[in-house]
Amino acid sequence: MTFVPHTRAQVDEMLETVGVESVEALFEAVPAAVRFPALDLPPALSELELRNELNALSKANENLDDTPSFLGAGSYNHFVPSLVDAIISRSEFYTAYTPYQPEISQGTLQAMFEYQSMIAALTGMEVSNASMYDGATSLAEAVLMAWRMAKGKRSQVVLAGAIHPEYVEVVRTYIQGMPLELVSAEMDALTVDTHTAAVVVQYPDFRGEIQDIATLAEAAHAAGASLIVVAYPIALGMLKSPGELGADIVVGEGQPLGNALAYGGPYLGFFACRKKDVRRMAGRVVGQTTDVHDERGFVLTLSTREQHIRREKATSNICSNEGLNALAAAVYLSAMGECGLRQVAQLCYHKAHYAAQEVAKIPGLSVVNERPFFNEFVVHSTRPAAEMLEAVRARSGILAGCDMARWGMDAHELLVCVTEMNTREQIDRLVDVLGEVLA
Amino acid sequence: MTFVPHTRAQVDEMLETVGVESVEALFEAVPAAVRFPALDLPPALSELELRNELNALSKANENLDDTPSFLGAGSYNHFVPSLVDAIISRSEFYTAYTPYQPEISQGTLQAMFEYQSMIAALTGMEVSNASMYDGATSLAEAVLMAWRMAKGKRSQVVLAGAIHPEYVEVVRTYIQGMPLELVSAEMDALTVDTHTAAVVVQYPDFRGEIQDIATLAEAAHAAGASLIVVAYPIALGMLKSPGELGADIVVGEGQPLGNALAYGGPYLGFFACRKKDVRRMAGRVVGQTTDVHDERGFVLTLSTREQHIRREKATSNICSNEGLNALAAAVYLSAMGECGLRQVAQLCYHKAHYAAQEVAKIPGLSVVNERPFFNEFVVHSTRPAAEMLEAVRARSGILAGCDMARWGMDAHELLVCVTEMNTREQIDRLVDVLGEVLA
Amino acid sequence: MIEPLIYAFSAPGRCGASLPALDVPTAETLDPALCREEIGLPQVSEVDVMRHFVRLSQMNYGVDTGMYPLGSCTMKYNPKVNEAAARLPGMSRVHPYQPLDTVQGCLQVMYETQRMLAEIAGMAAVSLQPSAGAHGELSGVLMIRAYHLAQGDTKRKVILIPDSAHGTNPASTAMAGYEVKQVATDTRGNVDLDDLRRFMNDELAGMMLTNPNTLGLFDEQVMQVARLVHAAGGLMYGDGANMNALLGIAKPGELGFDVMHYNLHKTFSTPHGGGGPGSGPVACTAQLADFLPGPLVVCDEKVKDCAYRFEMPVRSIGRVKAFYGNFGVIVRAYAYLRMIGADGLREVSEIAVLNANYVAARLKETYRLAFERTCMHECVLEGLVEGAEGVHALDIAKRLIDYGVHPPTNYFPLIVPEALMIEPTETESKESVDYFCEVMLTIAQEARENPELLHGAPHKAPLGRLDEVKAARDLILTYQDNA
Amino acid sequence: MIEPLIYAFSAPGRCGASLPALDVPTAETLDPALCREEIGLPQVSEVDVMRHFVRLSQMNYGVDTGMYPLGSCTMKYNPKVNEAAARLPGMSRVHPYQPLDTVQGCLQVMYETQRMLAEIAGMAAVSLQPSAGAHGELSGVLMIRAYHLAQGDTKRKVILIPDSAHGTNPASTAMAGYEVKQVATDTRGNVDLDDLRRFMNDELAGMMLTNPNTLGLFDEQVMQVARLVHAAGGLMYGDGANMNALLGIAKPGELGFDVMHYNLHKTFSTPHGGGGPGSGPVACTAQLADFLPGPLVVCDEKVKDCAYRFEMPVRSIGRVKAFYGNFGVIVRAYAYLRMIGADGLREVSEIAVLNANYVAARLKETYRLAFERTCMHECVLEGLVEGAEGVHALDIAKRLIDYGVHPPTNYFPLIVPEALMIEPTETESKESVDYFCEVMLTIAQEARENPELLHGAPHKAPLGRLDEVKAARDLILTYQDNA
Ligand SMILES: Cc1ncc(COP(=O)(O)O)c(C=O)c1O
Ligand SMILES: Cc1ncc(COP(=O)(O)O)c(C=O)c1O
Repeated sequence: MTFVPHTRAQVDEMLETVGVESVEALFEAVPAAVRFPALDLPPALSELELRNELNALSKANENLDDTPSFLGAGSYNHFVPSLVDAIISRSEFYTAYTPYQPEISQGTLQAMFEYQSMIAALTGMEVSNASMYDGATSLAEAVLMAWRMAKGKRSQVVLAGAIHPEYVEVVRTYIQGMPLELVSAEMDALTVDTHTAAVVVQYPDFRGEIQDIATLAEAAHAAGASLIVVAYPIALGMLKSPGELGADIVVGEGQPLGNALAYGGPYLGFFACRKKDVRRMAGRVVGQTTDVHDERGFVLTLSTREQHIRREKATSNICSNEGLNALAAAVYLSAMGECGLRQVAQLCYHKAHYAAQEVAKIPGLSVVNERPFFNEFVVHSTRPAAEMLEAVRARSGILAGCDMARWGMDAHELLVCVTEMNTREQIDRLVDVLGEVLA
Repeated sequence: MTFVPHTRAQVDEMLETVGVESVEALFEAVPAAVRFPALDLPPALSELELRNELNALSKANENLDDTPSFLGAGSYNHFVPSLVDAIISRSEFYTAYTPYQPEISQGTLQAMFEYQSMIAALTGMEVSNASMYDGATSLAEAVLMAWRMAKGKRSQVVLAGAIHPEYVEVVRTYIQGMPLELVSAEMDALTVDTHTAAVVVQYPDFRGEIQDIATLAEAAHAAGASLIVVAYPIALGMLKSPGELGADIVVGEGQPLGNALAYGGPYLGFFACRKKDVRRMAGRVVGQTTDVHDERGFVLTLSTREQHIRREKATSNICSNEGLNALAAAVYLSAMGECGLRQVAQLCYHKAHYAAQEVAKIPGLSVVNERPFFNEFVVHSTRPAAEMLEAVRARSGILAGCDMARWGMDAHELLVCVTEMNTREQIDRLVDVLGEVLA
Repeated sequence: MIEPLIYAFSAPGRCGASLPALDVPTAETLDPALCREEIGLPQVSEVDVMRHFVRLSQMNYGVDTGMYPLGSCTMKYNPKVNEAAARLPGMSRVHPYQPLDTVQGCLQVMYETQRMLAEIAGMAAVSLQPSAGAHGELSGVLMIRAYHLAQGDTKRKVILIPDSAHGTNPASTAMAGYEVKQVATDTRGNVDLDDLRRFMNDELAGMMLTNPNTLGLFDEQVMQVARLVHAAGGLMYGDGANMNALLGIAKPGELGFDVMHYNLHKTFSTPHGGGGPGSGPVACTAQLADFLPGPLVVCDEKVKDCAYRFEMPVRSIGRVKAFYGNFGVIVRAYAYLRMIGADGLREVSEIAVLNANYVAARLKETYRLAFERTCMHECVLEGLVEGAEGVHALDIAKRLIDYGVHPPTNYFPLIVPEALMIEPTETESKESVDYFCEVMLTIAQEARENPELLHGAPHKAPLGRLDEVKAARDLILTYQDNA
Repeated sequence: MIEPLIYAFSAPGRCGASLPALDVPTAETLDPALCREEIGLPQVSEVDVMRHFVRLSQMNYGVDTGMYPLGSCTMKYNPKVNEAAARLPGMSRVHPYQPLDTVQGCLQVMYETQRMLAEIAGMAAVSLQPSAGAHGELSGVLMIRAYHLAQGDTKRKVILIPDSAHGTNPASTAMAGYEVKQVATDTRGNVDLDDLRRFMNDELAGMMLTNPNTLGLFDEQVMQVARLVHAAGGLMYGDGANMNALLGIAKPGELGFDVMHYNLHKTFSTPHGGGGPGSGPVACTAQLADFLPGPLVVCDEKVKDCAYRFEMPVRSIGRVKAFYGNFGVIVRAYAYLRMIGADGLREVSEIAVLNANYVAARLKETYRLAFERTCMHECVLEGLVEGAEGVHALDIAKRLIDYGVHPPTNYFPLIVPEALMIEPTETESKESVDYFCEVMLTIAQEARENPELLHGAPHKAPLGRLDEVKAARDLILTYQDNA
């Protein structure tokens, strides 16, 4: 099925209007030697056959509706109210392009304006863009923005404490052509000086710990550097906002806000900063205005920062962003609202602490976090984590957490994440099975 | 979760406006002795908990995405293009009421007009209503209509040949308070006379056979009776239309046209007749008209037949019908169209005949149909059907067909249905397993 | 813009769907004498089908568009989780003739829904067979008939119905072979007991009553009515269309009803689908349980892996539909009931009733209330404005459209002149109800100052008022009729 | 009607979602010094959230509403089966860090998509990492950089870009640390070879080329361009935004490109989502494969139950995003590719090109074609009408809205005055394209007879033209800014 609606007769009529003999004749500009190559592709399927195929592929995976999971580390299994999908499935939203024609794109534009408003509130910042590709690229763009804010004169970016290793990798990829270097440092052994363009900290950090952002902000600002906070948006339902603590740029992964796990994407990077810096920000921004009848409306604004106007001098190359994911986040934040988000955060916090407390009782296991944590914590085990995870799974089907060795860290450590999706029954079962495995 | 948006403060304000002290005070008309009874119901669930519960219930069933099935007998596993659900999930369609306000219901009304048009074409009749509850109630309403057409002067309804037993039961239920009697007769031993209000025939019949409708129509008409045909709409993609063959009323189950199996409902009864009889027809009808600006539009029409106007003299009590199912049928027929429906019918026909031919080769099994069939056929087995079905399922998971004993018929007979959803692989496997079971 | 008919997008040979190639040897083809030529269906591409119906949908108004205070229809919010529930493969891809041990999940949903509905009704048993309210009524009246016949009582030919009743009540009664007699309404909006007493004789089979009735009023003498009817040997049928007022407020069984139906597509939040599908379960007392339409789901926990099965009540009136009931609708109602719970149900009715009384309180100085009493979940106004005599309820209804609100029910109940029957439901917020009231007040002013604005309304809908007389005269009922 | 902001539906304490009660003992509460006070989110009921966004959606235009000939964006139909595919639980409810043997279905989808995209490109390897076209560009340019560095070649600082290029091309180049040099376009719309030759030196890292280019023209000398660039030691980057013209028509690898990106959200029918998510896989020759961003999916059929796994290319530029790629988008593209097949792909491009040429043929007497040549999948007109000098491309674009058609891209490419870039795509029927052409002709006439109609357009949209200058001046970027 090609979804081509043309009948043979229509094609002929059209060729006549165009004034060519055949469809092939339209391609004479293509060098004959390479024209019409054979394509070695699987045979075309009807929709019915395709659906059977897709069902089989889907069943070849385990999914978290059926499998209890304590996996986190940047992708979070949170509750998504059914109405989110009902809204993002609306044709008018998902089959539209970027809202270049504001008169017939007010739906997208207003939703983005509301998204920006809610992200600003959540992060405690003044402005937000309309989304980046994901949390990691959002951080990379934040680093580049901080460098621009330092007028390109500072060449160091300090990565403070435990930051998601894949985020660090992405930043490294992004800056490889730039006169910038990354310096990783423990929280208590930071050097921030006149070479420092930015200090980056994760909140809570990669090991789940709530770091002292305010002190870091002071240190950064004292040296004239910017503080970039990579935040977990659900935790912001409980924790002081990075804005309040002195952050200059707040980025993070927006997936936990109403987006599917979807094996790692599409997600969305959120990106917030101060209004005074907005002209250095990357990405699209929606602003409020009026139409010719003086009715309130919305448009894309500040596009003089962007690639289609500024080209090689743009603040970023980004064009398509993650609009529909940002819409999902806007719907999620609207539906959860003040009370709902707070409640999710509370559920995560208490369940995780219950789990940590019970896990810590098992001989051979200990929770190694030294600072307060939110809903992720690191478990040290006398047996290698990989072995233990496998044993737990074999016994119970439970995915007990992430093996730190995946990122080249301690092979006896395990990152465990608990959310509102984990029932007490699941936690208790996990604890039982861990006990058995270590006995 | 009650979906009540009121805050406590708002309730208080409203009570004040109403002029009562408390919400309870609004219910003083209810006899105090029975007011505010305790309800013994399971505790309220959050959406998250509910979804877990529903997933578990869903998994407690086998579903035909996973299980090969040759079940038919009035509910058919046909392909439903994905766009059907995309359309019937549109809020504006599924959250609307019956289109009493045509100015803001043109979507539903025009779709129903198109549904009527396509059902009329498919059945070969002049008019169609906007749906009845299901195929069986549609037949019951057809019988009552035929009785009205005979001005209540004929008291017999002849059921010719094999008709779905549950349809017969429903007709019996409907007419129990009416001066009407049902007479079942073999196709070759019918008595149609001046007592006969209507002859009913199924097409193809319950055993899958294509009966000679034209001859029956002649016999019925010669005696002044009406011919009611209960048709399988997919078969009408191939077979002569009942209208062409002389039917006066054509009814049937519309589920095969783009509707989910859904464990037996909601389905839709289609109902078509001649234009001259339309004032005796049951159910809603949409008609074309114009608005005050002379624009073409649609309204519910002929409502003087209906309960809300005619009350006890109405042609039926039906009010809510199966609007969204009829919409699904309209979308299905639009998407399949002339070529698609024809192709579905061909696939059903050829696959069923291949299956019948292969099954008939197995010693101990025979296909007992004596007339041409479409996509359902009856297999006689030397072993009891129930035993055989169970054995096939135990070996292969395949649901091989319906045991005729379910309806009190021959316990050695099996009704097998093959559709475009059954692959050759499934058919071959069925044949292999049947062979093994009978060996 | 007017949307063309689907046929306008048709071209010969085009197809909007793709099917697999035939993977078996072709059989001998069917006798051409049995085969048809053209079907006459349109031939449209998938994108054009999609766009056509998307554009059509945009000409519709639904609960998800805005307030829909259509009296007697309980247009409450349809939770989205219910839609997801009904689409789970184990709910939607299940054939009704699968072996019982492969459908225990379906049967459990049905069984528990039966139980919850019985509890809310204060009755003994429930059948989920009927497809809508009217279908439930027919079932219930046939049960009354079967009961009397089972008692050997063949004289009872009359069913009483108040003059305020919905049209389906008399229509269902007539379909069951009964004679309908109409009972008057008294000045408080209750059944007129004096009038009722005239019919208390051995021809009385029963009475159908909607309570709260279609005036939105709880019949204050309902228990007396029931006693009278019972004393005469009749049975009480409850039209449960208005159950949204009574959840956890009163059990119909305790009010004296013997049999009743629910409308899952009103009270229990399943969407109306632009006219259906609905579901109209019947509930009844133990005395009538054997007559219920069947099959019902029963549970025997001793049977391992297959505790749930079907059973036909011993003296059942029979099936009223093929298969078991509108299962997909039942799943949604089940999901709703599980979310609401007992306390929640009472809150639902309380707030539904509060909203209606609030509307009445805010509007009663401007529009005449049909009855000056505390109403239940809906209030009935006379759609007339003092000083604007040429303006009718219909004009007010149509003018509401211009303000983005769906009109209330009008011209029903028949006994109220120019009735406007307003049912906000509990899912409308105070803000939403306030907006509605303000619009109604604005319209009253417009009616006085600029009645043409109302006569010409709606002005902002996809179409202006439609000519129903022309439709009935021209009888263009299909595309083919246009030719 | 203007839709209020979501905050307008807020009331203190209201919540639109329900969550389970805490089922574990509460932990010691967190130090209050770490906890926030108010968040500042709205507090809205579920029904109001639903209605708000439904009403907002109705103010939007999408492919499912009507024709969307937005040049360079390939707004083709988004098949509904793709949407269903991405929502299967095994596709959507899968965590990126699950053990590999629990995600073999996901990996197979990725692996086969890599293979199919490599075949269509005529290249050796594909990475699915990038999230959009621009992201693919950055990846590809970084690969070019890594390649040169790996050769020990540190002098190459320049990337050439034609003056017709999309803005992301220079922006991506700059982000990779390269200097951008612009190459002129010749009178046939091809790269100006003479101009190009000026840059053939050892500072040249490579050239980015879109082919067909943004004028909708196939560069007739593309192989010559590639030879020149290669001879100077540079590499050829292909911006695959316009691949809808080349499927089964020519393989970029055979035209001389070394590395390119696809836009799955253009060519392979995945929806644009009102601005994303997209997916921008990079394909490259064997020479560059080791530099691809990773991880990639590889297959070793010998490993039972876990044939698919990830592998990082040995000299990878690194990850360009966390996790693996926009998997949900990739699933949709996979579904599309499996439905279309090889012959189908060629038909897609053939008809896409036919549609564009047909538009050009029908409009060229009225609007000037930027280049009088057979175009590919889009044609570029000058949005000027003889005899209506005050009318601009923008006016024409806005007037199209009144006829229910989405405007083409305008003011791009920058080298065409008043450009209108029209890309019908292959899923628009002849009827649909005819309607568009007729509207364009009508508008030309209106431009002459009644230019005010165009200056004032749109007249039938939810809003009239918006004041962009005011937006940039006021900078109201959040609800909070309104206060
Ligand atoms: C009071 C009353 N009774 C009965 C019915 C009939 O219900 P249904 O449409 O489900 O058949 C209605 C429906 O509007 C009603 O309002
Ligand atoms: C020619 C061209 N190149 C690159 C891009 C950028 O693609 P994306 O928006 O996916 O980043 C576009 C998008 O419009 C384009 O048209």
